[in-house]
Amino acid sequence: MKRAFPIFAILTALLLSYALYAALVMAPTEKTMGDVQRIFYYHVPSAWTAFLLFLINFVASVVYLIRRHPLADIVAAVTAEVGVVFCTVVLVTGPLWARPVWGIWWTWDVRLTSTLVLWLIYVSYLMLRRFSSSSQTPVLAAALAVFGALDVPLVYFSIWIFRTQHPQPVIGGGGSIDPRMLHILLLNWLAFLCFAGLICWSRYRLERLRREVEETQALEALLEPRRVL
Amino acid sequence: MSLAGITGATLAKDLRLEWRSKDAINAMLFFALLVVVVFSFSFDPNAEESRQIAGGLIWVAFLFASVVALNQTWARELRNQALDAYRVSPAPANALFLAKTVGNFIFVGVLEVLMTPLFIVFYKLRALGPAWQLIPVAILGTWALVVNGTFFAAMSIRTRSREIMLPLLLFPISIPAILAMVNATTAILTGELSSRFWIVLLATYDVVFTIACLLLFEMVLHAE
Amino acid sequence: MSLAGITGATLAKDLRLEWRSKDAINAMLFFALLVVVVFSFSFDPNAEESRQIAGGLIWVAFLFASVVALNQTWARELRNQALDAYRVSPAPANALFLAKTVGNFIFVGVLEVLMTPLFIVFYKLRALGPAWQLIPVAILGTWALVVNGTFFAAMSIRTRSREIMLPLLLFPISIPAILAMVNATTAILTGELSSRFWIVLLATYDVVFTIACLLLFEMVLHAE
Amino acid sequence: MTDQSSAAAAPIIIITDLVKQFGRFAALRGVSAEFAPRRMYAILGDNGAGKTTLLRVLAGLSRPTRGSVSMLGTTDLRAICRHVGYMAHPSLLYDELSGTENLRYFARLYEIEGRQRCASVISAVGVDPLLPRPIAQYSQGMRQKISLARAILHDPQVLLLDEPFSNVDVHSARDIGARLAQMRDAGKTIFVVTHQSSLLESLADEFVWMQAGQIVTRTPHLLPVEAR
Amino acid sequence: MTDQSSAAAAPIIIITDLVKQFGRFAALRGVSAEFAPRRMYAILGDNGAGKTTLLRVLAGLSRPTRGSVSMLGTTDLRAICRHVGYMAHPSLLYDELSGTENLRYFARLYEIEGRQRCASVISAVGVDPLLPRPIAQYSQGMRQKISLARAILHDPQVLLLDEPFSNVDVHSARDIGARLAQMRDAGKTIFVVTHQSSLLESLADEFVWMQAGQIVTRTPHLLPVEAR
Ligand code: HEM
Ligand SMILES: Nc1ncnc2c1ncn2[C@@H]1O[C@H](COP(=O)(O)OP(=O)(O)OP(=O)(O)O)[C@@H](O)[C@H]1O
Ligand SMILES: Nc1ncnc2c1ncn2[C@@H]1O[C@H](COP(=O)(O)OP(=O)(O)OP(=O)(O)O)[C@@H](O)[C@H]1O
Ligand SMILES: [Mg+2]
Ligand SMILES: [Mg+2]
Repeated sequence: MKRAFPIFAILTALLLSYALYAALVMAPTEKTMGDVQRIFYYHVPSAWTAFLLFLINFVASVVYLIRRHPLADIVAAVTAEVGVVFCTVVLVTGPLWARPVWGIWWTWDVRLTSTLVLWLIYVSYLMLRRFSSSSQTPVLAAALAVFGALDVPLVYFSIWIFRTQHPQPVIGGGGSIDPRMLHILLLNWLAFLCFAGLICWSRYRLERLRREVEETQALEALLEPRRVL
Repeated sequence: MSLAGITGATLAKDLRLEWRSKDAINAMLFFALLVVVVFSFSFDPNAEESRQIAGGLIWVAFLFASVVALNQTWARELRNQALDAYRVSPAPANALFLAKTVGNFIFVGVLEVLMTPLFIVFYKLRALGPAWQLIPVAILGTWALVVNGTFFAAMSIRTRSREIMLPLLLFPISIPAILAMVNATTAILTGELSSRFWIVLLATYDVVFTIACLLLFEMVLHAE
Repeated sequence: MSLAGITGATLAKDLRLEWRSKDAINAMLFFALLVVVVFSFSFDPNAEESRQIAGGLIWVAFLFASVVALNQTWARELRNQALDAYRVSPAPANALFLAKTVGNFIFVGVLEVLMTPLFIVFYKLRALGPAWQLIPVAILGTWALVVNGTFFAAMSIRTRSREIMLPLLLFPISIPAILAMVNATTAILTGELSSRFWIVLLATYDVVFTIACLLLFEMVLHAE
Repeated sequence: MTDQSSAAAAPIIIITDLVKQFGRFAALRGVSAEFAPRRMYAILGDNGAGKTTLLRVLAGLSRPTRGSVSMLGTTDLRAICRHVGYMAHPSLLYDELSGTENLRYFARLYEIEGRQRCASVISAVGVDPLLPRPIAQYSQGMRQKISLARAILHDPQVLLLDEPFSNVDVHSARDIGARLAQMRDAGKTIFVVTHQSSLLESLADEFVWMQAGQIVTRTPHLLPVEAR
Repeated sequence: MTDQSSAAAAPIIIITDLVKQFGRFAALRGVSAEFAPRRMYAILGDNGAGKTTLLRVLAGLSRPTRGSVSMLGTTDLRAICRHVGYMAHPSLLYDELSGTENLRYFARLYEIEGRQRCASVISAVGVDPLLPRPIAQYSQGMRQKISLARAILHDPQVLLLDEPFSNVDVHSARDIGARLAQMRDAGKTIFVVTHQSSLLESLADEFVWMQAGQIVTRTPHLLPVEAR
């Protein structure tokens, strides 16, 4: 187990560099947009990864509310943090792409707005964790996570009737895509997933360690004689 | 029965406290009045333009005003730690939640009833769509604001700097509701589009979140 | 010297209460972002009309921030009746007033600095008039908001009968300031008119009301 | 003291290895104790000994970090909160309501029939139930008494009182002490945290001494100050 | 008790026919008294007798309806507030600051040099000045002690203490009593409102009994409870 982590880390690094090479060199250049389009290989996998992490966060929160297992809380905290990071990547790469392609940084359409709302919800989730002064922070956070998850479909509905400028989903949607692009996209996604998994893993270990240290310190505090105040 | 009884008692207590101190309604009223004035100075509305933006205006004013009111009503429970007296009693947590929600609904409702005529006069509003639909929109929209507001206010009293925490938690979750109420109002005022979709969305939002709040409130109340 | 020293001490205490942690600035940044986003959802930033009222919008956002800030600063003094400790001390009443005003000014000012770029981006604002003039307008306008706000908030906590009429009586006093700041902002943004007049008005208002507040605050503080 | 051999009775409260930590600071450090029903316990100890923390855990307001509390045969303290009365340092009352209005509200929370009972409880603690002032304008001692009235309003089986005698005048303190003894004789179990132990000298059945988050001794009689 | 014949000294406080009404209710109903300097007065009386109201008037926090107070030779109480220390029922402190931070702030209000003095005053009342917690997390008794520390921080001539012993443990109460006696011996005039009169039995110079808004007797010795 101890050795698994560095091995996984090296594999991820290799995968990421290969994916980068694939995205920048191997992938065919898009006809209308040109090289700018290559940001696509970062934009889309980040979005998918973020969604996946938020999904895990929701499941872990529900598990925590039912079982009160501290590990579920750690998983929820970690996935929210990393998910926010990936979501931020989407929100940064999107406008970077939009500027040359659409001529504007931002517009209020379905995909953009919903991503922004999602980001806002999970940032507020992290804020709550940071600012809570209660010893029951996990409960509060889990409740908020459930609210956030309930909100997401409603956000989609509510912005449904906006006009959209953003491309339709590649998979399942009507859009068609060069199979080579699709392969490289999936490769990048795999690399991103590994990367996200890696960060989550180390964050998870760190968080568990932190809590263990806290517990030992608390135990020590129990044992050492208390200063009389 | 017990739930209704205790909700009633708590609501009556809240209304009496507010009647005696008038903190919440005072703060709300002051703020909302200023908002009307700010906007009426910031542009010279002709009927067409104001119809376009009045929906947003009204609801932003009410949203901010309810944040102020919500903070006040919970601050009252924290003074002398009166909330602890509720927590040690066998009264169901949801009774407190419902009472607070209904109480704030009444406060914000009173504010709306007072402010709407002002808005109409200042902005020369006349609905081109079916004006009666504004009533369900107002009721559903206000409920959406206060139901989540009450829940998150209860959550934010367990945090440091709780006054600023309430908007931080409330706004992201409320975005679909805000969109729905603003768009519904604009649709009715301009009469160009149907407000059906938005009203249904708002109703769904209300139902979903009222249920979620009722299910989770007990946990939040007793999380210390 | 004593006045400055005690103002400084009180201000430092308030800031410490507010900023116990570095997270506070993150919270404020997020708050600013949320407010701007809520506005964008309520007023379509692409619409010509919204651009027209951006001056008003910005000031409503700042107003909201100051209401939150003001409520918080005085509530703190009332808890445990800490204000009485100030009242029995030889510290001058005006030091308290100045500290509170400056504290709120800083709080609202930070929010303004955070929010303005966001507004500019979201609403694609580009001043057609001399943009630098926005800075004195912002400073003078914010000062007008907080100096009055601090005074009236203090008054409403010190008077026994927090009458419902209080906001109605108080708020005509704030109208000239709001008129001036909104009009100055709009004048600068549209570049159609000169903002000179409004800036001078705002400056006069600030001077007059700061002096009036300083003269009257001692009475308000020691009224019982 | 009561003559019943209540030591033989099954304990009404069993505390097992209770630990309450606030961050790295342990306010309760492994408290284990059993308390028999129908007795009055005086809980004594220096400031910061952990008395309030213990009471809050017993009242179900604060979740212990470790350890468990079983009361009236269950560890689910929410389930039996109807039978527990709790009085704290702060008044737990609404400043803008009068004493009677406050109690009426709390009576409805416990679903008991209000008017008669509220008036009699307020008179019992020595305040005029007809006083129309909001309690923000009561004197500190009067507020304290109303706070006590709130705790005993629903005639609970277990009474947790945090310094009921502080700020209360000598006569009233004696009356309240006598009244608590009466309640004990009527079958209640009463915990009184206090620094005025002499008031309970002849009333309490057992004195529980706390120090630095632990129960250090339990004596049937009050020790002189020097011996503590 | 001090042996100086301080009765002969010019009074430091002269109260003339003081009336304080809240609406139709008179909390003080014509109090007239003179108090000599360098003495410790214990003010006793039932709940609601008007003790706190009297102290608030003396501290200049509350304006009398009628009558006047002259202290240290002036009737302008604002002018001499530097020489008066006041401790109330509520703590008058900021919950979010630690004890030391609170005192540092108040030291600056009195324009006295902070650090050293604050630490020594906090130690003097029996709290650890290095405690980093905000006082919201102190125990009630610790908070009470910090509140007392705030009142004596600027070494005032006249000290008005409203129930300094409530919620304070027995040992600390004795220490505080002894400390107050020391201060009296150092030339301060001290008023202590309390319900634990036995703590001051051998310390106070005079016992002032209030009842229903009036001073009814002043005795040099404590009367037994029954005789009151
Ligand atoms: C401006 C901010 C932008 C944001 C917040 C954003 C957000 C997103 C998100 C969340 C997804 C994943 C959605 C899904 O798979 O259902 C996505 C996918 C995608 N985005 Fe963007 N985007 C932005 C700008 C752009 C621009 C300017 C383009 C190019 C014209 C673009 C092209 C795409 C494409 C092609 C996909 C893949 C579609 C799919 O397979 O679903 N995006 N974007
Ligand atoms: N919320 C909290 N956070 C951190 N520490 C706390 C908290 N509550 C209490 N403590 C600490 O726990 C210790 C015990 O506090 P507690 O209130 O139980 O004392 P106590 O025995 O009731 O004292 P007193 O007689 O003064 O009321 C104190 O040192 C206090 O500072
Ligand atoms: N602000 C007020 N408004 C109306 N009545 C008041 C106010 N403050 C005090 N009173 C009344 O004045 C009377 C005296 O109050 P005071 O607080 O002086 O009593 P006290 O002697 O300090 O009592 P305790 O020992 O309980 O503290 C009480 O009956 C109280 O209800
Ligand atoms: Mg205690
Ligand atoms: Mg008193």
